[in-house]
Amino acid sequence: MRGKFLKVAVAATATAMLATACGGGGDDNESSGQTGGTLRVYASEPAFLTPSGGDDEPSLYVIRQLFRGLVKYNAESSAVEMDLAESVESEDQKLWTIKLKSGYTFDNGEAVNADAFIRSWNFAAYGPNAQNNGYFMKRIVGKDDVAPADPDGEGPQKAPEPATKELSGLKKVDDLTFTVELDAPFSGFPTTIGYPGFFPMAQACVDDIAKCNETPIGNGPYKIDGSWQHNVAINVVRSDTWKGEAGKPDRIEYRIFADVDAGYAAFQAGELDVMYTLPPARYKEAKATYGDRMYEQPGDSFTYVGMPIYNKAFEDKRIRQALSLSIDRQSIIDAVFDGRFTPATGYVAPTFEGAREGVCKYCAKDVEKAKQLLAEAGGWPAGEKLILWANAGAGHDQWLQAVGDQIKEALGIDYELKVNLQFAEYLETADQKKFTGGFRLGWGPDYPFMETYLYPLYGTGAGSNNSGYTNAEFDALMKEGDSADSIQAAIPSYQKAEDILGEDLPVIPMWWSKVAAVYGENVDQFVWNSVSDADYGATSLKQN
Amino acid sequence: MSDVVLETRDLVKHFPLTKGIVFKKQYGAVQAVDGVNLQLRRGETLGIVGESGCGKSTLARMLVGLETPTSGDLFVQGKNMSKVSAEERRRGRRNIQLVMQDPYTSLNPRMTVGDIIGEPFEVHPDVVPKSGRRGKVQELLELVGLNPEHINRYPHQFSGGQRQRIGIARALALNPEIILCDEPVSALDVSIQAQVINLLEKLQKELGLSYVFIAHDLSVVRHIADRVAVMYLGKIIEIGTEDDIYDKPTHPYTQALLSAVPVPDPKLRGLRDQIVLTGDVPSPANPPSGCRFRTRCWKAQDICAEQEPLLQIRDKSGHPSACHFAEVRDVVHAAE
Amino acid sequence: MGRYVIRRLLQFIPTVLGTMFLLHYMTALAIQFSGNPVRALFGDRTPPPALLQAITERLGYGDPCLDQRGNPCFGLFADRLQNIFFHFDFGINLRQREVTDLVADAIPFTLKLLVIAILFEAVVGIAAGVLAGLRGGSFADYLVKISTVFVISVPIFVLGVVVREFVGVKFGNVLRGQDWIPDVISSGMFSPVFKPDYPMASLIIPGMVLGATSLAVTARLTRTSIMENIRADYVRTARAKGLTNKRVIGVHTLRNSLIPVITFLGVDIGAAMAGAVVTETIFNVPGIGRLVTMSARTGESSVVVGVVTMLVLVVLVANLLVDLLYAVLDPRIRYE
Amino acid sequence: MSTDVNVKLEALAGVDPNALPLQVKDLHVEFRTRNGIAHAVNGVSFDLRAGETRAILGESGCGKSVTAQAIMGILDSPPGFITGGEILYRGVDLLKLPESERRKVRANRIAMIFQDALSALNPVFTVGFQLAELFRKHRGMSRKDAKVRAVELLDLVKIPAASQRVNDYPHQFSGGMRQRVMIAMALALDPEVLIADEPTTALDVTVQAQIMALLAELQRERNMGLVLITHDMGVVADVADRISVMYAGRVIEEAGVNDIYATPAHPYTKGLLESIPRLDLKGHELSAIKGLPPALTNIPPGCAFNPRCRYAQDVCRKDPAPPLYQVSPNRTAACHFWKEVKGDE
Amino acid sequence: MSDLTSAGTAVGGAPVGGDGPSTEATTGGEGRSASLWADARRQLLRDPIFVIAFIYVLVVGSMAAFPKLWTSQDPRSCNTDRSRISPSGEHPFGFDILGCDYYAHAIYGARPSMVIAVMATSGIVLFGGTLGLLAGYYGGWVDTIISRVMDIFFSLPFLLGAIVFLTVIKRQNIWTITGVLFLLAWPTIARIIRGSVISSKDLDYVQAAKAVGARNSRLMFRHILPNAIAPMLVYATIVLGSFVAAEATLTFLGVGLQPPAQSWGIMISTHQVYFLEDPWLLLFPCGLLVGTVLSFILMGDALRDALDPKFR
Repeated sequence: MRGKFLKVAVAATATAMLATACGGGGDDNESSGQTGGTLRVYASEPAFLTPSGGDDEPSLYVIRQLFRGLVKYNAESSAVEMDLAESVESEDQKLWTIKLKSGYTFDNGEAVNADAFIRSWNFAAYGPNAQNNGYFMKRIVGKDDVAPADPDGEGPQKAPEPATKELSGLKKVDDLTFTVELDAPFSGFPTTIGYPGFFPMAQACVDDIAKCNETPIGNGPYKIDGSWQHNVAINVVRSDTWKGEAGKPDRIEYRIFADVDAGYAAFQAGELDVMYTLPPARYKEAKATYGDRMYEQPGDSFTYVGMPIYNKAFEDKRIRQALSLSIDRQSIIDAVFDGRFTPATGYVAPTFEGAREGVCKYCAKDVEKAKQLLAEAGGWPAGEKLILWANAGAGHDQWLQAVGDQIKEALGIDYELKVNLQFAEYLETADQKKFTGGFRLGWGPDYPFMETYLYPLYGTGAGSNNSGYTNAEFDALMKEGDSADSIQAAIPSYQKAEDILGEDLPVIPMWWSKVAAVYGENVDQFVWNSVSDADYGATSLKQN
Repeated sequence: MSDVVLETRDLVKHFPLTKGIVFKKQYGAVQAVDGVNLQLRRGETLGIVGESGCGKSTLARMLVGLETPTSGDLFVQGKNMSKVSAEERRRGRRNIQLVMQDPYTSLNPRMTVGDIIGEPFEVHPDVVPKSGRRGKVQELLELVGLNPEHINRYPHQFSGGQRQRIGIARALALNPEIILCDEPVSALDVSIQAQVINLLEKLQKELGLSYVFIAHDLSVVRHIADRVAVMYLGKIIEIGTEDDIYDKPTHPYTQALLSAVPVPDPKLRGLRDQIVLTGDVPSPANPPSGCRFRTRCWKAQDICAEQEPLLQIRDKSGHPSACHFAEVRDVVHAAE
Repeated sequence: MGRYVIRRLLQFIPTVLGTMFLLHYMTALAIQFSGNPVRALFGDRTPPPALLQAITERLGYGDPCLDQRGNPCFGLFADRLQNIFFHFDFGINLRQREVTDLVADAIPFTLKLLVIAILFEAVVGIAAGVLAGLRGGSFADYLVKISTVFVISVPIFVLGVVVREFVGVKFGNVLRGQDWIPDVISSGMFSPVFKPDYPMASLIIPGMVLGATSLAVTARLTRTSIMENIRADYVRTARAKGLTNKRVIGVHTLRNSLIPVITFLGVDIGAAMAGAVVTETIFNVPGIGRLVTMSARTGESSVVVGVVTMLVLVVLVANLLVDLLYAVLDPRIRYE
Repeated sequence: MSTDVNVKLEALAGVDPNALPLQVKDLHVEFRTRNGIAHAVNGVSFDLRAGETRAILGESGCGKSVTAQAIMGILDSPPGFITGGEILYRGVDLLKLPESERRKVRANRIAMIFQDALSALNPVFTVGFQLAELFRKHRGMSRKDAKVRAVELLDLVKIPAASQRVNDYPHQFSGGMRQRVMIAMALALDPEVLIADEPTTALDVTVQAQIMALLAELQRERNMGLVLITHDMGVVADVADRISVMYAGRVIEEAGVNDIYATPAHPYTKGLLESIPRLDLKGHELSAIKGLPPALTNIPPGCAFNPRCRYAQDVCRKDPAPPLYQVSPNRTAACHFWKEVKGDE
Repeated sequence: MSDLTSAGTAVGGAPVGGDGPSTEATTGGEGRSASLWADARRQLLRDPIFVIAFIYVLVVGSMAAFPKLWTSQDPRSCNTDRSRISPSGEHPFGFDILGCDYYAHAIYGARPSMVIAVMATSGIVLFGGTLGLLAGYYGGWVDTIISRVMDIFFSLPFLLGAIVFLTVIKRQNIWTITGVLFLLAWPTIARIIRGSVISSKDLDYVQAAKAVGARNSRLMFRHILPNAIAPMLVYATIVLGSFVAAEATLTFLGVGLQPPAQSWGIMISTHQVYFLEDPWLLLFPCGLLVGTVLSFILMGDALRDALDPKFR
């Protein structure tokens, strides 16, 4: 977890269970692996084990086995498939009607019905509950009433008491039907609701959220064994109340590590069956040792060097292009990360539907062209140093230093690193647009839909638009995509919008993550979901 | 100008004993020195004897200003030291200098002999001008019988006797009239002890010094002192000329003390009048009522517990003695 | 003795309050100067202000004085004290768990680790020190001297990582390949990281790493202490009493020599707790040290202050116990 | 107690009950230090009869304490080494005994009292423990019995309220009482020889008198041989039967107590006597011995005293050192000019 | 045991001189005067361990002060193409992961480590020494206040305190690390000085100076301090070493210096993960660090032996 403070990963459920949604157990399906055994997996300490609270990677790994939501994603294609929902439909992409399958219950016997979802979403959105996933309810009508903002907007002060506890955009139609009204059309809505923040919660859970956090009341294929042993382990066992396809192992043990190196040592000593990540420096060694038991796949988390367009020196796009052209991404990846990343040539993860190679024409090293562009733009102010920002203590300084070295070599611009801000302060600097040079930041998708990489980062006034980039044409294309009839229909508009970014370079794309997981000799079949990472429920162990 | 150079009147030093955790309450005091009257005349040597814990060291520390008396007055050349300005007190103190007991610890090991002996000049810069100091130090070294060329040596390069000479030279630096010798020879070997005693006597003759000579070794005190005061538990119990005290002791404690001193003459073995005291000295925090010696005294009567005997001349004594039953008894010379 | 305990307990109050205020002020300054730690929770995406506010409020970072740079926030401190002393409430972390729960979860592991470390350093350190001290100048002495200095100078995290990789992984894997070795050894004791299945065995090696530095200090201290005491008069007396060498060393020398060593071990509890920060991270022990490290990294001031306050209390109590132990071991120390 | 003695005598092989309790013959001890070899003892000889008091007189650094430690076998080694000579206990050479046998001699047959009782007693054990230890380890008594004997011993040395004080720690006693405890400890196993190393130097005169009286009484009762090591001429005159005067590691004069004081035959002895002030004689001139004793690493050739000696001639400044001349049947002196010294009044 | 100890004194002490006015002193053939310090210096220079340690520290010190003496390479000239190339004749330490010359990095890395250690140590010596002197000399309420403040900093275990302070300060540079080390370590020095001042303020020679009429300042600085300073000096030497190690440990814990600063701590903590593949990346900086710490500790030990009268 050193490199990444938080990862808000995409919601996911086990792909292997798609085929037989109503079938019982996996014994009729030879090819999908053997059932039984205890799977011991690497984990970090989760933040929360409730759908409304858990938004970090370690939490999601556990929540996905304990809970299930309306939709799930295909392991290979990332396509949305119905899980607990019968259908998710809308005429205008604004008012969505959701029908549920019947017969599902929580571990405590409560039914998983329309109330369970409305209850969960309301609970998350209600300000005083301070649930991290309240963030994801932001498109639903009425969210300002349940979580009103500080009127003066100045720093942390007492927020006004919310007028109501319920989102006005959520309406129950019948036991298994409810409607969701968004404040603007959004064709990608069905892709978002597979995220655990949209999973249902039992009444008993909402009544005593603290207890539920320790001993979650789930509705998924696994249920907790005992309760959460903080910083030590979380054990889950197969749940009898789950009606869907059962998980492969009888039991999953999440061993919690504070340090990925320690976890790798444990894996080497045979104490873990699956490790979904590797210490960066051990990648080569692991590949040599566990070559046939290493799983690699392109990932979806994006690292970039933001450009403060609000700063005069970076206003001219030719400057940004020149900087980008001086960087040899692959060389840095090889040196610092042992080749664990994929150089970025676009703004949308290569695994996403609609993603294309080479959208960015300035993302391959070309010193001549860089020099030329810089000259055309009037050159870099003499004596000024290029400042490169990163947050402290997260190991970003090394590659940023390499970036600086390469720019210095290519363009003769000396650089200076500013890496002493802790993350909170760094983010506040970003929010207040006070960077004086390139700044490293990252982005992970909220849902498997192109839009997640585009609007939040580059839309005019969007929450995470830290560059201060604004382009009317881009905004219009985004709107066009949002109100398209279907997910597929939206893609061409988004692609056009991405092309604009490829020319303007509001941020310099660096690379995409690459998944590298290792598993033990006793693992029969290791399953990785392209959206939501390792799927432990679908991973099977060799049975003798 | 009076002949008396140093005088104490009812000098008292009590060290408070406190209890209490936050707020300290005094519940008693160690009566280290309890009403001492002494006079030292010009050119004379006053010996003070007593056993450990009798208060003689505390008395010495008060005389040279290292302790402030709890009550009582100290006169140096007629000036009451507790009533004069701080500056005058400092000036007055110059007239009393100290020679300490242990020559191994009383010299700063990190200073040269020259620095040690010259330190008084730096503290009192008006005594000798800066340029003359080195010469003066060398003079002093010569005076106490050391080689003046050794001015740059360090104390550990000298033997015990030589170090004591350095201590004496330091005490002489400010041309004092009074030297207070606190057990100056007790840490030295016999053969060296005689050298130092001879030196002290020589200096007294040459410089006209007055000595207060504190010691537990009664033989040494007899040798050097003109008058002798005997202390017991913070009080002087007998005072007189050397002959008075040694040949005609009247206080039982003095008698016991003298009789306990072995005489280096085997012929006198078994012939001397020996008094062996029993028990230990009582605690000065809680001294016996009346006469402080009564608990160990073979002559004690009821009156001794009720009434404190004053230090005065009595019928059979001939010199001041603080015993109701003071009576001469020669314990030093063998009974014939 | 009882009075001494009370006085020490009273001295606790300013120390504890002072330490707590120090920590409180540091964290207040941190928020004032470096921003709201809640913001970091959301990472790259900017949270809706309402949500940010709600969470901030919930975690007690909403006090307006936290906006004023340099304000010591006495009000907040008073609230904090009140919560701690009247409700035993040390606040909650960013994940809304009670700090007391966090500590309650973590402390058993740290305690076990500490016990192993202290036992290890006491037994091995004292044995090595005695061996070296008794044979000053021998080969064993030089071996102990050099190896201890070497251990002290290797940073503990290098030592820890090397031990984990070579002993836990490499050597452990060899052991795990042998069927005849019981599991508790091969996959318990030689596990590279803490293992819930073998909660005691898998802490042995981390405990030894934790104790290593102090072990070296203990050995050096014991050595010096033995060397000093072996020349003491009372050891000579013991030999003159015709006691066996074993008894002279084992009873008369060791008892005295170990007083400073035991004092050091007691004081070392605090240092070992701090050392656990490194060891627990490397060996993945879910103890206090790891808790503090993780909380410090995420800027959870309430946790850091809470945990460190509790640790300081533990250290202070340990120091008090050491002082009392000292009084028990060394009857010369009479408090009052 | 007499049974104890018999038990002990049987335990040591080769003991001749008729031989002297202690004989020291030509003892040599040196200290090997960083700054060279210090010849602390260079051929000391003396013997001790039962019931006799032998004083070893000398100034600090003359080797008298080292001699005592060598006899007890408690020299710190290194740096101290016995390089020659014999120490005979009733005819048995202690230096040739194995350590386990040698140990049985200590406290049982030869015991020792040290100068500074405060540092010589272990501060962390009660005096009762330290006394009882002797009975437990040497006599195999139970803790309880040993404790009873400890109280008896404290009574013997006249410590008031012995049964309570037995549980006190050394620092709770006054100086005189501590020295009594030391004596009790030395006498516990009823030794035949007691070595007292400056037993009263740290004490006040009145206490010194008490202690010396006690020692004398106990010595008489038990017919014990006493080696009294001291620099105090007064104490020696009071209690000693025979005296060995030491200078720079050698015995330079050996005689009965009266002879020494009346007619010293060595200039050093003579100088010592002349340099002490006397209580009973008023104001005689003290004649000091000039100079200092030599460093033991650098003893002058010939007679060690020659640089300070007013009788010294060329012969004194050359090796060998003067032998012990027989002055009279019971008397020796290591001076070439003993006749002159003795006759010179 | 007067006899034995004085035998020792007679052996150790040089003087055999006359005690009378007439006698000429001859100090064992050596005419030169020698203070305790001079004695100590002579003894130290005879001690091979001290000499070797001292030379090592000098070498490291010169790296810190004049890195250009040791290397002409620019440690900031890096190229990721040369990442982690093994040592060769031209580049004795090879290249680090960013392709910078590792030898130059190591030379330039000496400075922060040494500067932090030296500054923090001087700080605690000056500040802690002063407070300790005041507390010990004046006693009473001065002592009470200083002692309580000392207790407060004492009760924070060193590493834990450093982590807390550095994480909340959030500025991790040479100054803040020095400050934190100083803040947490001064009470130890103060306590040492206080103890030795208390034990030396009643020494005879201090009393003697007082009897002559010397004032407080003179007593403190001329008599008490010089004699109380030896244990502090020994401790300070050892503390120099432990500060060098502390910098590395804090860096490992993520609260120490941050790249692109160069220090041994950064070198070790960045490259420790590679130690199975390219062990030299860990071994070189670690060797330098351990050597430095070792040297300081050994120097401290030798110094103690030389200054402690017990060992004379």
